[in-house]
Amino acid sequence: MTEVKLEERLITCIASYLDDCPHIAVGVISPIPGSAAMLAAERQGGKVSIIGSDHPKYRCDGGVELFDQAGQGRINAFFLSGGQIDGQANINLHGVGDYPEMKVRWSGAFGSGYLYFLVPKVILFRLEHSRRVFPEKVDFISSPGVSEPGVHRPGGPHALVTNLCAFSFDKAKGRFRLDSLHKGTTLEEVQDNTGFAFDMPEHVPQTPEPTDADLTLIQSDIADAIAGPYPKFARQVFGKAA
Amino acid sequence: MTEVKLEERLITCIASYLDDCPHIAVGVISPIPGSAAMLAAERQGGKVSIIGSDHPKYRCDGGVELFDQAGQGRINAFFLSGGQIDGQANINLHGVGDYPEMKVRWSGAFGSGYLYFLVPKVILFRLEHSRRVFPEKVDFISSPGVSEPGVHRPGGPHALVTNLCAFSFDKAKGRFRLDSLHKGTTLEEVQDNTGFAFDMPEHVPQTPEPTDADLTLIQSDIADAIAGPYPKFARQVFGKAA
Amino acid sequence: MLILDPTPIEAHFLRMTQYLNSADDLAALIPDGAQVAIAKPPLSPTAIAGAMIRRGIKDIHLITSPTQAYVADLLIGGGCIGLVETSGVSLGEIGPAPRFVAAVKSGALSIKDSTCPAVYAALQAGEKGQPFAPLRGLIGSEVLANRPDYKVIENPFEPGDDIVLLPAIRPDFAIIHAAKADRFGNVWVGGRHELKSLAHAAKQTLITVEEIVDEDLRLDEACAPNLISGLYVRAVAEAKQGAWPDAAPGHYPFDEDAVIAYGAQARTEEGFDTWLNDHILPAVAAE
Amino acid sequence: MLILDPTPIEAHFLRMTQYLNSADDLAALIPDGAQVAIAKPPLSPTAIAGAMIRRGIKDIHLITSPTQAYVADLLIGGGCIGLVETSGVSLGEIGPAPRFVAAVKSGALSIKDSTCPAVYAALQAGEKGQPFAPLRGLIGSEVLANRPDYKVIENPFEPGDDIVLLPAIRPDFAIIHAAKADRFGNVWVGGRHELKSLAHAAKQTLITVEEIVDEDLRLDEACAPNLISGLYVRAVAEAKQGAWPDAAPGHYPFDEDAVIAYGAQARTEEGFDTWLNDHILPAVAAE
Repeated sequence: MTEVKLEERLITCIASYLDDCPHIAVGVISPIPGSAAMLAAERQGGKVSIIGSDHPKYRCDGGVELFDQAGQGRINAFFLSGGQIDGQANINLHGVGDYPEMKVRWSGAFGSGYLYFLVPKVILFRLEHSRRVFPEKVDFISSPGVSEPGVHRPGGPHALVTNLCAFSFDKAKGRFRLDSLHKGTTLEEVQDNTGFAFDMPEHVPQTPEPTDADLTLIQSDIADAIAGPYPKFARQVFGKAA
Repeated sequence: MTEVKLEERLITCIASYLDDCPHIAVGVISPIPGSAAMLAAERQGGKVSIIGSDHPKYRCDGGVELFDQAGQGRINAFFLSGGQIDGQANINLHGVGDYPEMKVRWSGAFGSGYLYFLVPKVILFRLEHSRRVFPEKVDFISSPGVSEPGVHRPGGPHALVTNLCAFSFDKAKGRFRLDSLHKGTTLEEVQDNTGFAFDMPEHVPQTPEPTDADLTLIQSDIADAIAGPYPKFARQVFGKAA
Repeated sequence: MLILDPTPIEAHFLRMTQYLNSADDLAALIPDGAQVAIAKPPLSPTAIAGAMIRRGIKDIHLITSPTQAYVADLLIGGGCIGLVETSGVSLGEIGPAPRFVAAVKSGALSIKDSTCPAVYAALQAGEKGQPFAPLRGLIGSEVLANRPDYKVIENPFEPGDDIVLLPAIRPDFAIIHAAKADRFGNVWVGGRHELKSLAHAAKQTLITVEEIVDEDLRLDEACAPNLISGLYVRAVAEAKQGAWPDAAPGHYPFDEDAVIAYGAQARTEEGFDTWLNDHILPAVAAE
Repeated sequence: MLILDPTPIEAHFLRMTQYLNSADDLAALIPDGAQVAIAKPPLSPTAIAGAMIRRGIKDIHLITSPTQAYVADLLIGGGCIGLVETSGVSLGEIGPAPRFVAAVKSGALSIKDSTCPAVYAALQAGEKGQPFAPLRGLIGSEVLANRPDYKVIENPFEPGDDIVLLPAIRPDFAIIHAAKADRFGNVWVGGRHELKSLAHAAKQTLITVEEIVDEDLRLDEACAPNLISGLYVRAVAEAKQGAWPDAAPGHYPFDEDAVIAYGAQARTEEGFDTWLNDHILPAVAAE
């Protein structure tokens, strides 16, 4: 058996947070979450929609449908990221420094200002686990992690998966809890590179490695499927042509 | 030249109120207004949309588009009728007696509760000119003829054409003004059969008879065109098959 | 060949589209008292309506998007409807809708009168998952005066400018007849975009079609932009002539003679019962 | 052969769709200071954007529906844009949009940040001619805190429930690139339903297409449900490769290499100017 790739480990880790999600939506530049959504859907049955995909099986009915579905309660899970993500799961997609003439300016909120409120299980995903990315407090709240009582918010953060580890989010406490460390990561490494305080169990387990069945699925069906919407990723990680 | 039919007279009379209307919309059970719209459009150039038509040239893009166009200000004229129409141009499409368990119940408002407010030139049309149809006050205001200052109302009643005569509507005064009597109608006949007071010029002219050019158009191009959306009417009035 | 080609067992497990045998199987999913929305002709869901009558469903809150004709009258005459929310019910050129008129006059049927774009806008608000939609017009009408559920607010963007807010409509069920469905729950509606909004707004959608086709309609570029996706469709059944006497464009035209006959016959309760016996109730025996 | 087949002279008289020779002719219709809306890729209106730069249009209020990439960055770098209203501008997988980032940081470009469904909902309110649209979400974000034009009201249907109201967007111009138009002003947009909403919301729409076809697209049942009607379209011009380097599905794919090159080159103003000289300004000479 060849060595498990980080991407494969992340795919199965994210998929483990997607139980009971018959409809999972994915942004177009998220190949690892996209693969995880496909893996979860393959295990459970279910549908994956990919924003901006022109693949007949994953595409949405125009640009608006996916947001409408979120409003209807028909999307169970979605993925977001952030230039910064803080300990209350506030995400910053706008930049560093004082708004609007920021020192560093990022792209903007995209759909987060809505989907983070409406989709029950939002998985936050970031491949750079550092204090720069995970500060105590974001510079700009593109979308808040928790809302005041009374704010209509059926959705919100469910987990945060990084290159080092996986957290779940406790909405009542408004805090992350460290669930598992990816193979090769130490607790100290996570603590050193995280700018916010988080909860953890007495013993932090290792993130389960992908099973052989998962790896087979990922390397065959999912690699084939991902080559449509994410050709670059499929090429680089699985050596697949579109 | 054969005798001018009442329908032809009404078609040219209504068309005379449709100057400068590049887009005229028509409900599906209004063949005389529909023909008038086509005549006006043929004279001036312009577009006719017919609610519920499946004719590629007249149909709307689904059921919603026409109402959206009215909201956008993209419809210049529309036609309404009423079981009752009163002197302030209030229309009643709901019935006679006390709402909701009315003595006589009609169909309901259809689009009038919106289009009467939004379309600049609404032509009211009714083939039964009687005190029953034109009372001083309607039993139920399905849609009002005039609105309080401050109510957003770019549209409203422009004219009322009946089997006897044609009125225009003075929005400032909130009153009809008798414009012309159709051939063979007397002023007394109109006065006897109208339950509301109205203004009139010192001398009420006769409604202009259709010109030969109008009649030729009506009996050829328009009769052909009308046979699509209004087969029954085209059959009965022009002897045309769909 | 991933997730989107589920086996029937997977589809069932997922609450994805079920394929049932008949309109009666669809009607069996609708409980008494449900909010049920139907669109105007053509493509009225006549087959399901007949099955609802056969089943004796009661106290339905019927929403017409935005008006209706024969099918609403049939459901009302058939005793299924407690409340109708509509912008108009009539048989069009043919005349009044006799059972609707009789039931409103007698008070047997409660009514919420509206106007077409208000029904559309409220369904579109439901489709978006928003709680309400603003709509121009209506102010000063007795339609508005009789809709305490419609609110008038001052436009927050323009002082002194009043505007109506309509509460969103999210029907328990949309029932729809369409030309064709595939085996993945996708139903083609052509240019009837409002049928998509209806299905999107509804919690569940039940659909009869003239034909179930084998190819995946999402792969047909001419059909793909005009589908109700299987995600919204709880169940589909084939029902040929399922819109009769209303038209199913491309399959059959409006049967004007039938509706003229209905309009005359249904003027009396007895005549209506005869119509039911002749046209609606036999379908059970035929199974 | 009635009204809907106007001669060119009638069409002009009617202010119906004009057929112009080039994207430059379209850009000539846009005055400085206009509100201009463009959709996200694919089918970005690159040819018109290039013509706007060649013409030296200034102070445009650019609205992206709901996000943008290369074309917005190009217009910003080209000096056309005074204010951008957007849910996001980036080159996607390729990286940041360099001229956008530089112009926001320097304060040369004013920005109204939003979130995708808010832009869509505000355009749909414009399409319906309603003054505003409600939208869930946003509360507690600094996006909302920086949009004084967004209002928060208490939902009149549910005490204590706050909700955002977005003012409707009715751009002066929508500029769109599409695969094909007919000679009656109808433009086929396939499943890009939001392009219809954009054209409906805009006061005027200017369109480039890969191809102008002779048949009336309203008569083609596969195309008819997915047209922007000529009623909304002020002018059309053919512009082959008019979306390049973005994709025009069915005609050409996304030119990833070109956008990678652009992303690298446009990091400096000089590099951007070279890009303009190489790819945008020559079109004038070519005429």
